[in-house]
Amino acid sequence: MDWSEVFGPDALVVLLSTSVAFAMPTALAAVGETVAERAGVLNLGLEGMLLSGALASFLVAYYVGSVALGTLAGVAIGVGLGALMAFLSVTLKTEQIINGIAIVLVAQGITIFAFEKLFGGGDQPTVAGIPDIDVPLLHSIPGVGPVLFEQNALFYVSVAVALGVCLLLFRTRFGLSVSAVGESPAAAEAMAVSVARTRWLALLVCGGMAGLGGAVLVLGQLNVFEEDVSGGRGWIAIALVIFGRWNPLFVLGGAFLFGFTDALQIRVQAVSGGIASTVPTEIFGALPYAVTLIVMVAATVWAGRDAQPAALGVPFRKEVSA
Amino acid sequence: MKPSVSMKSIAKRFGAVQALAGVDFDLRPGEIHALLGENGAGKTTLMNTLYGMFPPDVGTITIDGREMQFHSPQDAIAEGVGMVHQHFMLVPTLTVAENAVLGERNGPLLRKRDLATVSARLAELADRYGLDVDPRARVWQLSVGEQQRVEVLRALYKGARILILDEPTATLTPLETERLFPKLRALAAEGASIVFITHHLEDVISWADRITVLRRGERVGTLRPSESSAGELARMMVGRDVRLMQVVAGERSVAGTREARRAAPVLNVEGLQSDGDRGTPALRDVSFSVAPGEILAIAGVEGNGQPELEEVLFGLRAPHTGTVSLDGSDVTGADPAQRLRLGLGLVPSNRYRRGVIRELSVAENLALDRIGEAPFGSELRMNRREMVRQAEELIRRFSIQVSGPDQLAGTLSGGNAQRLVLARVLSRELRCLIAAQPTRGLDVGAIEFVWEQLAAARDRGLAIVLLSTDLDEVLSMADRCCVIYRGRLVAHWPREELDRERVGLAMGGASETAATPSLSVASGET
Amino acid sequence: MRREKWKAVAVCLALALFGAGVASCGDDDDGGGGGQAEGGGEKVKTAIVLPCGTSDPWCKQGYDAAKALEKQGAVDLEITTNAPQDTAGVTRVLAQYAQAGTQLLLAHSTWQDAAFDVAKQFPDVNIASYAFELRDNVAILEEPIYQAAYLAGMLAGGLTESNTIGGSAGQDVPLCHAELEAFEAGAKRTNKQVKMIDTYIGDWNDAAKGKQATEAQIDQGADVVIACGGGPANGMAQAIKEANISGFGYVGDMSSQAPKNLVGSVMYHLEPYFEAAVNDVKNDSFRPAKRYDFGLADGGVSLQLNDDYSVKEIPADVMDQMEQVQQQIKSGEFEVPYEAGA
Amino acid sequence: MSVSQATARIIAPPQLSRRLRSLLASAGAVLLSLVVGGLLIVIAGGDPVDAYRALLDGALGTPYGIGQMLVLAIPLIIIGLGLALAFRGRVYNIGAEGQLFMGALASGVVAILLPAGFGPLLIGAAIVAGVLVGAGWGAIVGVLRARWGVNEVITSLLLNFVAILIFTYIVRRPLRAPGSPDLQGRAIQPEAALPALPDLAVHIGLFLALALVPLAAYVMARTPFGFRVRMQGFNAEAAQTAGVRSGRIIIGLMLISGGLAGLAGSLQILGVAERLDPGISQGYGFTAIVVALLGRLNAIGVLLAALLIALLQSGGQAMSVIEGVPYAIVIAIPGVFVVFLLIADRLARGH
Repeated sequence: MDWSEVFGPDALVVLLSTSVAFAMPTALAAVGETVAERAGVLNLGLEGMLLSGALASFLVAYYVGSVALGTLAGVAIGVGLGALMAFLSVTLKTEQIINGIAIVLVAQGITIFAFEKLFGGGDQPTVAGIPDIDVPLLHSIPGVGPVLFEQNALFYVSVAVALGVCLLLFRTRFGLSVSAVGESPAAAEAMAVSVARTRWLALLVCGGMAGLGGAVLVLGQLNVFEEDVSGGRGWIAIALVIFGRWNPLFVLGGAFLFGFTDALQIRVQAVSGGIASTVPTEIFGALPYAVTLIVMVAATVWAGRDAQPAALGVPFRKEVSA
Repeated sequence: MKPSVSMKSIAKRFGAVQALAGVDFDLRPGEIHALLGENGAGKTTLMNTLYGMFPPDVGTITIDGREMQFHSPQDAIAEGVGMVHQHFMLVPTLTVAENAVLGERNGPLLRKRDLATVSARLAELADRYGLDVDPRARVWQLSVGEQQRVEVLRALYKGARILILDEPTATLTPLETERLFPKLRALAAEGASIVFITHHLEDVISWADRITVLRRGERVGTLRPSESSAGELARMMVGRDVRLMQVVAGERSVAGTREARRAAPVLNVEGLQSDGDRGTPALRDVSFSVAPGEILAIAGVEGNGQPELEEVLFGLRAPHTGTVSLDGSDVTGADPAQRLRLGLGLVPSNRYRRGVIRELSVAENLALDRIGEAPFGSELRMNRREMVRQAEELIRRFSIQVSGPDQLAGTLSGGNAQRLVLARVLSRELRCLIAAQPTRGLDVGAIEFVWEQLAAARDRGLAIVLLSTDLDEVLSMADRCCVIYRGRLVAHWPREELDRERVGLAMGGASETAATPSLSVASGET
Repeated sequence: MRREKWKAVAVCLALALFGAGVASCGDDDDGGGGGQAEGGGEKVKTAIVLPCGTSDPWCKQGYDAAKALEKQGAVDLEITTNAPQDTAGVTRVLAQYAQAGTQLLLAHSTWQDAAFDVAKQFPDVNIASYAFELRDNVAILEEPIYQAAYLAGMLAGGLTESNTIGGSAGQDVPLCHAELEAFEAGAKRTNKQVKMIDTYIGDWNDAAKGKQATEAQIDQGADVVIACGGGPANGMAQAIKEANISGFGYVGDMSSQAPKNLVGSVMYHLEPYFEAAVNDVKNDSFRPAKRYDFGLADGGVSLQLNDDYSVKEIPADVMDQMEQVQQQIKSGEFEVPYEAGA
Repeated sequence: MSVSQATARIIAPPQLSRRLRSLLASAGAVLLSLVVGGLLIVIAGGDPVDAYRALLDGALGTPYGIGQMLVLAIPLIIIGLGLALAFRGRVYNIGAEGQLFMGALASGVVAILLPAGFGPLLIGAAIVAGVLVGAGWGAIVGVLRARWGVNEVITSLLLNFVAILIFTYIVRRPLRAPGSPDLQGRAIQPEAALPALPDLAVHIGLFLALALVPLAAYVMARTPFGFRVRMQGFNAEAAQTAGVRSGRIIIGLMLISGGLAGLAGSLQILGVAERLDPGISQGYGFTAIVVALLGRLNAIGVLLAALLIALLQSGGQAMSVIEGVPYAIVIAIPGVFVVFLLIADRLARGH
């Protein structure tokens, strides 16, 4: 096959722009998870939050006809599930890993139920897509332009939000409190930083991000909803946080690397209709997971766990004793 | 003179424990006030209520004549109360400046230049009170003394006029202590009111303007150093005449010690090098050996490598270089399981993290390191009946205060938990014992018990390595004594040559060996 | 005090959440039809079991066909949607119906093992499913959609300007493989230089991947595409809408999803299948069970054109050619090659 | 007194024993979940009472119905036991689904390719292969965690995707069922098929599953291994100090839970599908997590929980058939279960 079809300048631009776009939902969820984990809570409910966000945003966009409101709805339901996670993990202090799994199970059941209930028997419902907007000037920058500045509005919103969260972590007092409660809760508490409050907020942010991810997936890309539309993106996002050593910027990078391999495998198939028939398609399918797995393992093996928040996964109990 | 703080009949109960039973306490502007008492006397609890960590059940707190209702430290801080906790409340991964602004409420943003201003302010305070620290340094890079200065600095930065220090000298070298108090005095001279919690009589007598003594949650009295003596204070603290600790070890004949030294060493340590948790060098070329029937004390101040040494000796941390050998066989690579089998025992420094499992019963905890071995059954079946039987015996022998073998270990007091650990460790066939901070946080009664047990074990011919930050403990238990400073063994004396002055100085790095160039290089690294 | 407040808030949020899940389930007619029709005389007690929701094209076709029969009064119908995907689960569902005295079970997926199992347990029941072996009371449903795909391909050949067409499928299984091969063959018939790009995304549901696949093909110059499988088809529809190129819907009429861009849909009509099965049951001619195979000739599959299609004019000659071939297929002069793949 | 403590008093008066309290908690959780389920049923336009009745006699009405329930319960019991043990040691194996598929693949390959004529030996060989491969797949995760502290939740999870892709390839290409229009692998040799009990129509794997329950109970409660696992779970550092080799424990737990998942997979192949078929599981590996938790990480509990979930799901299908209530409700309930269980549990224990 002709690799220039994949990595040639023009091809590469297209390849990149699609991978950036398709990685966005995962990226948003991953950045959200980074906030939660830096605050010391491992949120495995991400997949469920993504899925619920997708459905909620789709429903509102479908019935109200407003992408903006739809997006908000997606965020809202995400925040709601974030609250549930916080209630279980922070207020009740139950095993975080288990809480997360429970949330995923609930979300999957409810979404299938609701969707079938509402649209069963009718045509596959769709919502209007949103047009790409070329950012004046910027989009004409060769290479970068087409990749980053010829996307739809939700994409720009997502980028803004994702970067916003990075700033939230690095340039605000809240961000400082987050690292503090994730690193040594007792010290934070002694300095009048409420561990419970900070972790609650972190989880609300996390849920909101995942919900937004769902909205972007459905409203920004597919314009249709179907059961299990999130397709494991939430799980990947969690892996990406470790992959990115709990640094939101690295995590973003990781998300786009994942998106890239995914786009790449589909593209390589397309370019060489031939390969697909000889090489099993499953190998392409496995590529993104394999890459994530390997890089994640490598990251842990080399960097060790020192980047990991010391109190990750540990519920905080105030020491009340003499 | 009108008191800046006055606390009236403060009472606080935790579950079954009445931590404070109506304590009065007042603090005057410009004074240094010592709060003296045994562990569990309620000193810290009293100050925590003043710092707003939790409200008292009963009683009133007035500051500058106004009555206060503190719901959180934030409220207290707002009223100019600052507290330096014994276990520093600093976030190791953050910088000094970041730790200072933590919990501040002015505005959501925290830009680089905000931090710059903070750093400037801190620097200014620092050289005003001679508390030199670099505001941009990350806390985990700082020595214990520096971290304490950061705590004080932070309190001042937050505008503290009333400064509480919890056991400030517990983790300091004698030198650092010498430096600390003049600085406090300077603060007081500027009108700050200072409380320091301690159970070290020397500090009290040499530095306090007034002393309040607590015992079992009640105030025994408040007096001036001039009006009292160490003996009297001790009696007030303990409520009876304190037996002089030296006796315990002193009972042993010097002859016995010499004969012990002639025997072949059980534990041999050669040139250990190891890193701490943060990857910084913690042990530098540590070598020593211990013979049967002797206690080798390795004295040192926190942050100089004792925990790392403890872990390396027991196989919980791998050294870069160097060897550990037990009865001549090299065990450097062996894991705790193998070392246990070879007769090495450990009394861990953190008894709740490594010593007991709170969720398991006392009986189970007593058998923890012999699960699957006779007499507790085989790898296929545990013999719980035997477990309970032996537990009952050990509970009797080590007089552990429990309702029964089934009680959960998590419910034991510090003293009882330590008795449990000793009971478990000493009830197996041992060749060598590593006792790390065996009496940390225990009250006098428990301390005596632990020391007697160790001495008895030594007299039975056990080789013991005692890692301790407590000078009294070292002086009364050691047959031989080394001092570990910045990860190096810097001094070494037989019992006959031990004296408080020397050891104290060496612990602070000021011994004759401490002046060697190699060490100044070392200090450069940390 | 503050802790309680937090708990209260938390509880509310948690409840609100369930509320949301529940409320979003609106209030229209209940998905499954209840079997109210009391002992419908000569009506055949029939049940259809669907692997997906009835908004999914594949399931909708089965659902509509069964509903149609019910309207005619031929059957007394029960419906299960979103049936479990595991063999054991399907077996349970089928067994439930068999137990309830259902005469005809329309198992609308590749459920041979479950069907055989139930057929053995309940000898009286008649089952039709996408099996590949016959049992006395298990009939085979064929899906010769590739025949319609061939016709679609012919139009594609005429429509493409880049001489590049694309097909994306969930898995490289005979059903899809045959469809894509026929599409390509058809295209080659009207346009010798046509080059076809196949992509197998390895997932039946992931529309995002489906869309990505089609977009990748578009970047390779494809300007007419087709898909196989719910996810791929939905993704494809969105992709062609955005790139404003042409494509063909799969199994059901998907024109509502991309009204301007769908040339048409390769349709799969189950009425003849179900009708035949029902009648066989009625006249006790179901056994020994047979292979129900209704191709283009018998109205089992068709190419349904979309009147709103407006990307470009379909060349008249190509259209004629297509219609001729359609006739030849119906009359049996011509047989569309069936390429099941490796 | 806080809200939760107040509720705790009501749910489980403090004087009750811990065991009884947690039992009550489970019961309460189950009840609450059924209420939520009922709510959904009403929304779906059904009558909860009738629906639940339909559910019950759908699952228990006939021998065959009971049999079908048990068929679902078997893998849940087997995997659930393994996960319960692993979770006790705080080894969170979320990869049971993948391990199940790898085990299934292995025993499927054996049962298809081995020459005929071995009779029952073939069954034995197939099962052993399934267990070994499942265990091996799990061990990858164990080693990564034990040796380098790589978070096992993520690795086991990602390996699910990979395992299923491998399975898909095998049934799509080398071992595809001739003539099948879809993803279906070849049928196993008749003699490799597990015999089934008359009229219940349950394959004899049932006895294996039931036999494993007391065995697991014994391992957990009576053996040093089980005890060390608990030590590890409660306080890994103290366990290590007391001579527990945490690495071995972690790998051991992954081997066991993986092996059991593999066993479940091979029983699905030999007893249910009787061919290499992706339909051997629909998230059993995840449902088993619920089973393990609902069963309080205790063998008998797992048995009961597995039966409960099986009852719910098989009955749920009956419900959807008889009452026309969407089956999706049944998918939602297990998750709701766990949420309520967590809450009720914590309240029962109080703070």
